[in-house]
Amino acid sequence: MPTMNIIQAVNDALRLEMRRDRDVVVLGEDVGKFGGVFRASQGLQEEFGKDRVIDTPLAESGVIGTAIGMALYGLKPVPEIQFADFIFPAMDQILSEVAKYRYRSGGQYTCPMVIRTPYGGGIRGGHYHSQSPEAHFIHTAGLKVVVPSNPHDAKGLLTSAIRDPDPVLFFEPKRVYRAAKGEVPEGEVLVPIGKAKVTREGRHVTLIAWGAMWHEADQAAREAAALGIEAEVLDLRSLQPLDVDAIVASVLKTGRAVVVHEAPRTCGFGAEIAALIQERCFLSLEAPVTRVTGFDTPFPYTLESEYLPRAPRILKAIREVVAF
Amino acid sequence: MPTMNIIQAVNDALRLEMRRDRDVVVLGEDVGKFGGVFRASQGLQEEFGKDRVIDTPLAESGVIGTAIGMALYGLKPVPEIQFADFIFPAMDQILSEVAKYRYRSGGQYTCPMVIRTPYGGGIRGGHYHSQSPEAHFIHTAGLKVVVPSNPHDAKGLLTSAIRDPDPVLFFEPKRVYRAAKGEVPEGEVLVPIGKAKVTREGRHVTLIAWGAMWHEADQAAREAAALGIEAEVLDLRSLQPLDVDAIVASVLKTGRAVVVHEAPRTCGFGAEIAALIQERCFLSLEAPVTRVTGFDTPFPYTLESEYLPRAPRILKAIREVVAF
Amino acid sequence: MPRVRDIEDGRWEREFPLRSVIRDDGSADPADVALPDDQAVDLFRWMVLSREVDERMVQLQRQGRIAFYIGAIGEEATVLGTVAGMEQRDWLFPSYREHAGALFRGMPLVTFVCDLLGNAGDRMLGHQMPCHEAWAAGRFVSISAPIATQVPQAVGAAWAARIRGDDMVALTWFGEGATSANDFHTGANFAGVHKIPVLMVCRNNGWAISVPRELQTASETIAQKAIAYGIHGERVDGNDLLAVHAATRRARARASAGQGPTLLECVTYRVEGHSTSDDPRAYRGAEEVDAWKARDPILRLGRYLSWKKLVSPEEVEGFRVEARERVRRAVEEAEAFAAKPALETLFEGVYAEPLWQQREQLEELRAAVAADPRVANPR
Amino acid sequence: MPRVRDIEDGRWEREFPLRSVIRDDGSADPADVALPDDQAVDLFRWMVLSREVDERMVQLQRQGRIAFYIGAIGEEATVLGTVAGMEQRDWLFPSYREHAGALFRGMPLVTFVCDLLGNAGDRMLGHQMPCHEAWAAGRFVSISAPIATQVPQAVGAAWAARIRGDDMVALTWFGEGATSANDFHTGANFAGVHKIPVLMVCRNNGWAISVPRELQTASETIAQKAIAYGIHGERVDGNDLLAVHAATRRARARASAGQGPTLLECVTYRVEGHSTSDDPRAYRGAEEVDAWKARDPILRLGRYLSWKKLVSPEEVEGFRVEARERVRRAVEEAEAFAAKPALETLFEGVYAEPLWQQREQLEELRAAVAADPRVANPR
Ligand SMILES: Cc1ncc(C[n+]2csc(CCOP(=O)(O)OP(=O)(O)O)c2C)c(N)n1
Ligand SMILES: Cc1ncc(C[n+]2csc(CCOP(=O)(O)OP(=O)(O)O)c2C)c(N)n1
Ligand SMILES: [Mg+2]
Ligand SMILES: [Mg+2]
Repeated sequence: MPTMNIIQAVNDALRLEMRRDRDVVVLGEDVGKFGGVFRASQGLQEEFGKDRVIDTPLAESGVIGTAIGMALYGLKPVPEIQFADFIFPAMDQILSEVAKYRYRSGGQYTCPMVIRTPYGGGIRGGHYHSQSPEAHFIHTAGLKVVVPSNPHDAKGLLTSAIRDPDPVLFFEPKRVYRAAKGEVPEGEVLVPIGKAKVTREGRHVTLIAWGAMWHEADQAAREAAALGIEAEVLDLRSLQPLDVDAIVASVLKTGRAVVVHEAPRTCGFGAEIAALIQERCFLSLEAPVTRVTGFDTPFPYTLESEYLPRAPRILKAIREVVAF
Repeated sequence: MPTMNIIQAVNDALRLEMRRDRDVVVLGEDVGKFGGVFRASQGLQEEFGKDRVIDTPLAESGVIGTAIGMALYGLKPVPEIQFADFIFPAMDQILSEVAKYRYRSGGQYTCPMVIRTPYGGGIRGGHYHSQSPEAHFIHTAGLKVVVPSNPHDAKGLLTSAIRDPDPVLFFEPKRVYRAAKGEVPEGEVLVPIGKAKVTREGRHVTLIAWGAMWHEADQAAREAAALGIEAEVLDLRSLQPLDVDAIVASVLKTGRAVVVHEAPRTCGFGAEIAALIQERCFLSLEAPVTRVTGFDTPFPYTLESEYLPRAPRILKAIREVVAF
Repeated sequence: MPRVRDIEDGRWEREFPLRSVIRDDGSADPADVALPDDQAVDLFRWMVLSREVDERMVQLQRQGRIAFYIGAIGEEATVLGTVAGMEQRDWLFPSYREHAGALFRGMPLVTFVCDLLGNAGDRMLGHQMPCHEAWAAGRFVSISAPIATQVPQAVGAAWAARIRGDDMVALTWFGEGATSANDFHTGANFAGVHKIPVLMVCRNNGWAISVPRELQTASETIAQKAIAYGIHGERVDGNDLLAVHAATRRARARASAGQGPTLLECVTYRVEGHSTSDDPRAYRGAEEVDAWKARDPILRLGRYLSWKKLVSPEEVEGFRVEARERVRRAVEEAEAFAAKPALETLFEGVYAEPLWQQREQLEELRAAVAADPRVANPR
Repeated sequence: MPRVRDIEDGRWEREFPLRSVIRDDGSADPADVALPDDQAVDLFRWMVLSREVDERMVQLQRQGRIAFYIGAIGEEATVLGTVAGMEQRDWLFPSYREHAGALFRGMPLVTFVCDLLGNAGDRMLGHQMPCHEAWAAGRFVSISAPIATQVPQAVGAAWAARIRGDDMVALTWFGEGATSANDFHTGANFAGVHKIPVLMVCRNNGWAISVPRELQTASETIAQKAIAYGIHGERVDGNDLLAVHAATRRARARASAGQGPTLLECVTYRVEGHSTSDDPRAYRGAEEVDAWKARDPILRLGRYLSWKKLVSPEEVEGFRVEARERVRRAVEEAEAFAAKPALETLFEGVYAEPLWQQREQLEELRAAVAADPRVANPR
């Protein structure tokens, strides 16, 4: 089985789906000849031509707006937003249009697409190349939100997303784009959307994370193990739909939960997870659900190590939760 | 003391602040000659002229974008977004620019402004004239978010917002724009931003609401009283900054909390409040914090009574929480 | 026709002359007329129906039987001239006044009225407010409220068709106010770069709610905005059905031949308030409105038809009676449906299949309705 | 100069002729020259400094001493010609290549380098990535990454000045890629309607990262986009400092006299990669780059200065040495600061005063750092 990093896995999934389905098209800024600023679409224009791998003008609202029209007509567009931070010019098209087409037309029209975008910090990008805006989309009914943490899931989830009948926001953890390597089967890989993965079993506390922060949670769990604390680690993979059953099952067992995300704490997805857990596991909870997150500031530049909820802060939270 | 409705109170606050401070300007679609589609700026252009009450072209990003420039230069703009549902074309200017100017320039530049916008359902507006998008802005550090429920607070909070050194999103509950009437002092009224109001004392459960839904919570509390349940009702008024002390004080007393909002449940502000309460009142909680909210769908047209978290649904939640 | 303040002595008005076909007395130069007589009569009947629908629906709104209405009174030639100039296979991306386009493409009148009522017969399941219909069978795409979002979408659909090798030209309608919006800009720009077969029709009706056209843009014409995108622009008398239809045919032919998009400015007028929620007397005078009423597009085509002796005054009256009767029957049939769609429709169509939230929330709602019937009743 | 594919036989290139002043041999028609000799020499020195800064910072980035750099090599005449053509009181709304403008307006070089380092001397408190400086004392507004957001902001500032009765003209710079963005459109449109005293300078440098200008827009020139907004448009040789400066003066005078905004297209070229993160060899050939290198704006002004006998080759070399030394000293001084701003700066400036969250989170962070020093260290 070949070893890949996440970019290669994304590229592989795109290529295979484009070979399989003539309706799949890729569009965005710099995705064509250049193959994307992170090179995720490298080589695709050579193979599939300019009609199916399209360099667009510089306007995210146009990228998504035209992708909607393509999807309505029956193509399966996979638009790229160069950085998740630059998705806001397309916010109206995504929240008002993509999310609502099926609903507002009584099911007559629908515009499934996969909006791929690199997200997250840790690459010295400052606040316009580091943000994690997933909460906006999770809050918007009609959208699915998927975040892989490793190459295998990146390939399998992207493939599933492309075949999904609903629009999917596909956030790629750019901090581990190249660092996260692993074996990925050749040919079709499908990872179902909506299923979390228990990547480590434990009985003292449940760690809930996704994307780049899964790696930090995993690291913290290893360090906790050395202290005799057995942390169970969940890689959510899909934030909407959320695998609430997996979370509940784990927390009913451990009685404690720590949620980790990069986005600012207030109104981040961690709040929703905490709310759900206390609604569903109230009598089993031994400590408050604890959030280890980015702070309530714009994403900083120099102090990004301090800002990011990395393993040391997670470990501290684990210890406090277990000692509660 | 004159009796006013919320529109009149908003108009009054704008007029007084414009008289007091020559730097205050109002801009937006239809706000000038027409006085706004809800007539909140009626008569202002006559009094203050076209330079200070500006009919703009149809582009929310332009309304906010130019307001930023005005604010940078030293004016105090009060842009209106005609319906909160139409704020998304301005999302990039608000989230990437308004929220971050002070931070990103190390305090050299700042663009305080008050973005007024009618929000919420119950007026048969369907999903493009009924949404409650507050969570997006609460999640964005750098912005304040204020929602009055009555004419007095509308005047007092808007006045405070105009004098605030930070940008404020000012959501006006259009469902009770005219229905909520009350006495409002003439002349200056200031209600501090960041302070919730206990509008009803009780010891069995805390109801947390704001804007139009405060009226529903209040109604539910009255009905609960008839059943012998004493509900304490908090009108949050300011969502960011949140008066967490007031919430904690009440829940430590009652041991139970019900949060009400119109926005879809998932990742709504109710999630944040639930997360905070369980973090801070864990050992005092007698039941899970319960959310009575809009559902995870676009805002519907015909079934909006069913969709809105009105008194009957709140009452049901109160009874379940008390019986937990 | 009221002129906007010129910035360069009418230069652009000369570059983009306002084309018309029907003269004030109803006559026309035969060389300019491309529309066959039977189609002219047919489109006249459509215009009459459109007017009847609009007038009746405003009445129903005043009577409290529907909550809201927004129509196209005075703009019928622009709507029907364009839709009739396209091929049946072409997709239509409406703004919110082109209901006649949906009906022309086969949406039953009763279905349209059910949409206004949001009742159990509503094809949109009561999800959308009145006048936001969709009719996929007629390739009439779902209407949205946020201004101009449909423009890049139309470009995308036309692009997709070209990728697939289909001869399909997408048409999108929008107001002159919409040209200020972001999406007009990106739509036109994308279409220009990639020579997309799309027809962008601006209904320049002089007003965007209370904002007059000269506060919307300083460009002397809307058509000249085409220059910014390297695309073809044209200006036509939007109250002259023959002129609108001919311009549409030309633009469609250009697009279909690979010559790229057209921005077609139809100069017309919003004779009524913006919608039933609006009172235009607060911001504009009667003289302007009266001047435009005299230029009514139905009267205009009517004069042409009688000049050509294609219809008699009695026949015209007959069309009107017939239309009125059709509308009456449609309202009657529509009002016979239950007032509300079933409870579960509230959660239908959010996703292809409901997620666990929607399923749980439906159960929650059912329980709430069972516990207290007020849940399903507005106060 | 490479031409874009014309859509109408160069019609718009003729309407918006590419104005230049300095001929290839360095000579110029005295009638065209408005810039006093001493200023020409001064601006030449600024261009040399700008080039030295850019080259040195790219080196530092390659050495890992700064994380990122984006400069203006080849575009110095556009940046300095425009900023020098404005009044000191005018506000500048930069994109991200106009660092020479910040320096010209008095930002100390060492402060600029501290910003690149994000260290304890950084005026931006380490909040922004390199090359996103602000210098309020020089009315050089905070740089943002999202493309074109500064355009309506510049319009708003100029509008505010007019409301206050100040003679202030705002200038904003952006690339030709930015003309595709929403905010270019709204900014230009608002400015047109209200005749705002703003100068919109498009650095048309041929590329937006890997996207060539002809995939950005089908309009033959950028200047013609002015027509869509009813504003004045002009096209100038962006590598000719005298031409850029003269055009800026004209546009400023128009704006200040109440004649409204100008869209000034400066035709230039991005000689290097988009930024230090980019490798342009992946998408463009060397011939194009070489052709433009021969049109270097510094060489160009240098030829003029020597034609006019204003500087000798030795003096030019002296400017370079002097600039290099200034840069060297600035880097040395900047690197003497502590690598990181204090912990509490992380929470400064989110609001005028920290809310309880920021205060709590600072305490939380302090405790975490105390518990485990790795919190403050990247892996
Ligand atoms: C993004 C957005 N902003 C504001 C509105 C409110 N609004 C509805 S129609 C309208 C005016 C539209 O004018 P125009 O484009 O000229 O179309 P017309 O109504 O004249 O046909 C406005 C401001 C909206 N629907 N969407
Ligand atoms: C909204 C947004 N989308 C994408 C980007 C990524 N990006 C940064 S610069 C750039 C190209 C800009 O080209 P142009 O406007 O021509 O300016 P130039 O770099 O050539 O000076 C892109 C796409 C961004 N910064 N902001
Ligand atoms: Mg209009
Ligand atoms: Mg460029």
